[in-house]
Amino acid sequence: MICFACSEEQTLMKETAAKLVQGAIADAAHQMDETGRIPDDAVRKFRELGTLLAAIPEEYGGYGMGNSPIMNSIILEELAAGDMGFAIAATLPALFLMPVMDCGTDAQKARHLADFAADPDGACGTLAINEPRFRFDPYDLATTAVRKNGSYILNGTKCFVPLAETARRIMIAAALDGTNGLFIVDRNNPGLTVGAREKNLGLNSLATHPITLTDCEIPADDRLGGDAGCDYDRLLQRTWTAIAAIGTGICRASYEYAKNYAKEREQFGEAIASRQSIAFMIAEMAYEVDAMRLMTWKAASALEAGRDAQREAYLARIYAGEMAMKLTDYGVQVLGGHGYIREHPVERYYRNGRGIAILEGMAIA
Amino acid sequence: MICFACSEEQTLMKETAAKLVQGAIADAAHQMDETGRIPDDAVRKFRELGTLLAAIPEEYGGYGMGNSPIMNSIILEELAAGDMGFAIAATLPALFLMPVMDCGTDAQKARHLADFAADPDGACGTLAINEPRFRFDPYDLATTAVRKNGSYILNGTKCFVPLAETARRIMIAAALDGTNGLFIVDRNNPGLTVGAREKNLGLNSLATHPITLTDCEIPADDRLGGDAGCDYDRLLQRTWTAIAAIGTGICRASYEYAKNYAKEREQFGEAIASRQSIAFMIAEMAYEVDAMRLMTWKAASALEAGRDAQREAYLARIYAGEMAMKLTDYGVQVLGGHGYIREHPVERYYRNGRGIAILEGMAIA
Amino acid sequence: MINLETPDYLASMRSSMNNLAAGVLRPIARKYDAAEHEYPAELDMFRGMQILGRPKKKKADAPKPDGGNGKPKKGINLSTVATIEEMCWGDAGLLLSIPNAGLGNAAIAAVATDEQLERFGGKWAAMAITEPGSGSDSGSITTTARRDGGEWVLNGEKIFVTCADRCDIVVVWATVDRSAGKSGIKSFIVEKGTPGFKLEHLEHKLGIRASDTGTFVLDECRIPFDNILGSAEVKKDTEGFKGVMKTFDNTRPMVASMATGIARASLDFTREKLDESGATIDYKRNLNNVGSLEKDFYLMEAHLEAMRLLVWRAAWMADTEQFNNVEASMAKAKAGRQGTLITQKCCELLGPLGFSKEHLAEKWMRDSKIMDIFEGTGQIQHLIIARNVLEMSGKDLK
Amino acid sequence: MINLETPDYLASMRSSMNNLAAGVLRPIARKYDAAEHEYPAELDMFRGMQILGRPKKKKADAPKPDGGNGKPKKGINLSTVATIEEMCWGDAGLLLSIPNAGLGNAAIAAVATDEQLERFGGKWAAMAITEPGSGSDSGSITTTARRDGGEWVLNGEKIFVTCADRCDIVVVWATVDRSAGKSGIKSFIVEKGTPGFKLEHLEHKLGIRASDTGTFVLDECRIPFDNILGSAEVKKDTEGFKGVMKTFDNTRPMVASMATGIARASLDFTREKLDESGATIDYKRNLNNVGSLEKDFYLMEAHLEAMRLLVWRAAWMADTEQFNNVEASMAKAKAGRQGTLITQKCCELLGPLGFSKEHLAEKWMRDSKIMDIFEGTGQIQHLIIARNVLEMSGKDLK
Repeated sequence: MICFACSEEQTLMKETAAKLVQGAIADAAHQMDETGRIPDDAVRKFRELGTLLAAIPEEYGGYGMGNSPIMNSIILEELAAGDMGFAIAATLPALFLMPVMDCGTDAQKARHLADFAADPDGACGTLAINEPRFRFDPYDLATTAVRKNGSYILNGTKCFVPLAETARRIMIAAALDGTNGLFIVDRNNPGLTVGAREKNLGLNSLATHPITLTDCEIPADDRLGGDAGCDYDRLLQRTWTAIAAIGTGICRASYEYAKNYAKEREQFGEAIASRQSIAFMIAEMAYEVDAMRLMTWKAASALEAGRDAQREAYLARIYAGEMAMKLTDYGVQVLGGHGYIREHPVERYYRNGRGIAILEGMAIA
Repeated sequence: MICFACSEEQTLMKETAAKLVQGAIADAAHQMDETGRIPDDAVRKFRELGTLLAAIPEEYGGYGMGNSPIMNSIILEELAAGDMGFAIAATLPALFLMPVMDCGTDAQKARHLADFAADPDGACGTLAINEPRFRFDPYDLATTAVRKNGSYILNGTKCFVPLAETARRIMIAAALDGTNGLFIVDRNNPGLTVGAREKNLGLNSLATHPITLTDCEIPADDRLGGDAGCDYDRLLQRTWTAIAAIGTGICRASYEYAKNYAKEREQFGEAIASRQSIAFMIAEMAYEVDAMRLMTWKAASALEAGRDAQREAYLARIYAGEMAMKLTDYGVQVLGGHGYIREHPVERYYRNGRGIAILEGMAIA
Repeated sequence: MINLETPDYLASMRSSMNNLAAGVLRPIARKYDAAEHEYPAELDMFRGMQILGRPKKKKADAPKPDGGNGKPKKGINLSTVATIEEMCWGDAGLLLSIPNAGLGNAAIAAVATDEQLERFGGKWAAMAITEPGSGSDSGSITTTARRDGGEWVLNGEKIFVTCADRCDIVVVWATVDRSAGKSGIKSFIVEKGTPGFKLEHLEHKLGIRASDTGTFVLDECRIPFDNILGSAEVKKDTEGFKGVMKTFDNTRPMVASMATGIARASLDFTREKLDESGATIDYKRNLNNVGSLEKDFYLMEAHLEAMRLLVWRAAWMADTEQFNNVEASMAKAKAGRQGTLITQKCCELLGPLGFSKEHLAEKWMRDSKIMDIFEGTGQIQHLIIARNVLEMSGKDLK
Repeated sequence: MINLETPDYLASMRSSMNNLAAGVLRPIARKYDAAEHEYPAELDMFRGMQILGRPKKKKADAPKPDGGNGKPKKGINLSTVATIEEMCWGDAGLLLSIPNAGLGNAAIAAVATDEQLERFGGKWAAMAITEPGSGSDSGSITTTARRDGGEWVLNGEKIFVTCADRCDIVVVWATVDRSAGKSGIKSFIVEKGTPGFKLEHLEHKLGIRASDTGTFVLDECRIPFDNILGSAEVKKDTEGFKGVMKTFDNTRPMVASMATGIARASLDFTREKLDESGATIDYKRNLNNVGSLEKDFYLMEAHLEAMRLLVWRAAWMADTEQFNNVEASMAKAKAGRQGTLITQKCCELLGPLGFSKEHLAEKWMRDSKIMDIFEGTGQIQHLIIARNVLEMSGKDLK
């Protein structure tokens, strides 16, 4: 039956994630952004919750409790309300493993899922979708894969690949014969070069790298899903839903900070919130954050039901992109000059928020 | 030298037009909208100012004082502040004659300009550009002209043709061999059918008609500019500038009515203008109306200097389209429930304002 | 547990309501837009239908609103807003003209005594709140009700009364004690034909022209004492007034759903034209790589989805007995404004087809605009939301 | 007579300023964005240039602002805003770091005595107005100046001081009589190194990082009596304060022009990418028939044109001795807001190129945001405009 409220289990996980963020991230987020480092400890604490292991089937060493895009969305919102980079880093192995779980051949599942289950803290894999060019579109990839006997030869350039430097494997999105596929490349494949850490507008706590593929040859078995290929649509649906969840988290954080500031900050002898121009921005933030969350949950509900979520995930994602631009800007504007100073987190939300409309495939729901 | 203020002559004409509107139109505009009739008297009063005759060269019976797109813009804004339909009806002969003046062959000028100069109150011509279809574009006309010996054969459908029923001649925009041309068709050409008066969202005071051209044959001499054709770009630049001027007039009228209403109307014991949500709408209307006017004048200045105004006129026109949507909506919103009632003119401005983005070639600057 | 999948029962209800709207309302939408104020006789077929989930007869006969078990009837608010969306996809002005489904009927159903239900339950009841000097400020009502023996004597003027001409009775808000402020405000049932009760004129409106909106003047209008709805007592606190206002927690999502239905009609028509022109709407390509029409379409559809979800949440909260005052205003604020933006953007995208009365797009734009105005303007909704989330009083945040 | 054609002298000035910006500022824009607070030594070349139309030495030597005939020098405000647009097309943070061109210098040039010009004319002067508790509310200043014999004793804290580290002197706003309200507010020149005058810290900012913004603390800071700018007398009316505020009628169009320059940089880069990708920008086709990127581009360019025209009008009015208080706020309100929208929309349209520091688009978005905030936020500008056009007092419209 239709329901707009969390179950006890969902509430519990939401609160756990919120508590973790409150403890390990909230106060450190500014420092993380300035230094470009996420404390290992914080990531480990999240991994200890075992959300990913829980989703992995028992036969591959997981708890076999099934995967819940809704739960993933709830968690991502909470983590992103702390720091977007942290949200991505903490949930990263899923970015590589979930596609394997969704579409991998039995052999791929046996290998990669079991690898992870055996060493959940070890370096795992990451996903490379974005390409550094104008008019980039995940449905119009310039990176190509060509079949050559028992191999695929990959060529192209990727960017914004999270933690590429330390990943053991990288899942590469590439065009193949007019369709799109995913290809698993070992980090030390000689045809793959990981470039120096990128400098970006936002997402500064997270190390992202460009990748170059030069006649990069991989065994045909490392095409995700084997010869049948993978469900690329569904992968994008899941990443779009995740981006929408992250956007919701960032906007919520900006909204809450601005709301509290507006109540406490006085000008002309009254709280600035007593002015409609400020109050109405707060009101709009309030309902648009809710709308973003509902759009995310709508897409996640479709995914959870096993339905095709193309429409819902796309709409959630473009809505989140538009609103993240608008609302995090409001957050800065409510604070005025103080919003322009990096010590106030609305500044970080503003920069990170701009990534929601631009970045692809940085998390998965 | 650059100058943002009217000269004495411009001020005088502006005030004359404003006074005429105040006297003959302002109070009658609602009735005109409801009944669909513009008093002949009001149109005659405007025509008596002789603005069009003044622009026609002496050799064709005019006063030879030259044409001023800036002055035309000033006048159109004032007339449209009274009623958009009136602004079009009052300046209508120009829509037919200005292209003749700009691009006509000597024979065409001699015939049409002199005809008008001899009988300035008589039925003259009108212009047919719009076509009743999705994705209509004046640069992508579906109406076609084909040369056949000493004739052109026209085929197609036009809509929103002002006063087509009473016009003696209709200037038709049609595609010809990959370019666009204008063709003068007699009202009683057997290949031309003027349909019943249209029912439209706005512009209700003005009679507009659809036109059907079925193998409509005209002498080759009736192609505007003869075999050389006309400067279609410049024609559109001039009509775009005019539409921008009309949009400015409508928005200014909506702004002024809303402003006065907000000062006078009390709620919760205070003028509603004392609330920022209302006051900020008024402020935005104030500077956007000014911006619309400056954009219009910028395009008109380029036209007046004889420069190509493609960029300026296009920008003025799309800006006016966007702002007419936004500002006339604000006008209704400031009045709340009262803005929804047709007795308040903001309702009419709202409907007419929607035409600014949609309609092509209804006036000329 | 979060689940936003549309339940089957709701999907099939939406589908049948859409058929009804397409078959009955859509075909006569233009006719009654042109014939302003004329009663749409075709709507008589709805007279016996409980289309908006409101009990139409006296309480004893009515289906229990509480399902008999003390809990509200399952999903009645959600079903209602879903129905409203479909009906307004058909035509909003006509939905507002459905017999015996006026706001006054809702008020009567909510608080009338059995005796009052007996007398008025079968009648078409309008609601008269707004006054020339009040607007969105319901607390500043100046129409007075003076007690005189076994009668109330009403004096004042009421504007913007929906169904003013067609209704049988009007629920009139008046104050019995101006010094008591909001607590003094009560509602009274006035029957058409009562001496001193005059329908002054009907309004000519931008849109929803099928709906008759009028002004009433009450001049020493005498009605029986029993025609008061609720208690005649003036309480010190404003609980009574809050109770009256609470009606709006239910009606705001309804109006928001009307906006959603109209906007969807506009979008559906635009989609149709896009499809005909060979555009591909596949929810796949990056917004930077599609045509301008497609981008606008996608963004509008996203906003439409947001509108509907906010509406459904507010309705679901009412169905699950949660206080939804803020969420109702959120739905109304978002849908009212966005409905206006979507319907007017569609006219722009449709070009000549959006300006001609040959098509309904221009009408949807006119109809939609009222949704950001009545039952509290967008500005009022933002105030309600801001005061709530900021925890500020009406005095601190005016 | 209306004529909005750009005069030749202005066109050629724009062109040479653009060359300067492209040759000198643009190449080091990223360097000083990364090296926050580091002084851009390359800007020393501007030390002798009168780049913003301000006299830099004592009055007698300076070019007459009135051209010697009692009328203002022709077009100096217009030339200044046009120059600023070009320089900010190069880099806004660097423009704000040009030596001896601080807001304080403008204030000194406007009201200093010859003796003060002699002492301070050649120095780099910052301006200190805002306090932790004041923001856009200049009238509520709490920093005090107490007279003690031949000295003033200043106490208080000043934030958001541009060029805080690099300047030689600071023009500090303080009140000599809090009970006198706005009339009590005066400005004082405080030299770096004065005991009790301490640069507390520099801010880390979202954008314009090349510009050093800092906080000063004044603790029993003693300065000579003659360091007051203007009269020490506290007048009953607020004319004195209005005079101080009038500085902003000139600076608001300047800030608006900064926003215009940055937005144009973003648009030019986007245009370049559009051209490379084969798009046609010919200002001809109906917006419904172009790609989504092209439509967004056209609309942004229209808004950019509107920004510039509002700025130029305000400057032209100043040049022709017209009171331009409202028009200055209109330019600032429009350009501040729209500059933010354009630069962030460009990032969105540029996709990955708009998020990477490989390109300047992301920087322009960060830089632009301050233009809607400093010298009065967009909200304050709307208030000023609304009060003026509605003819309402600050009391009636807060």
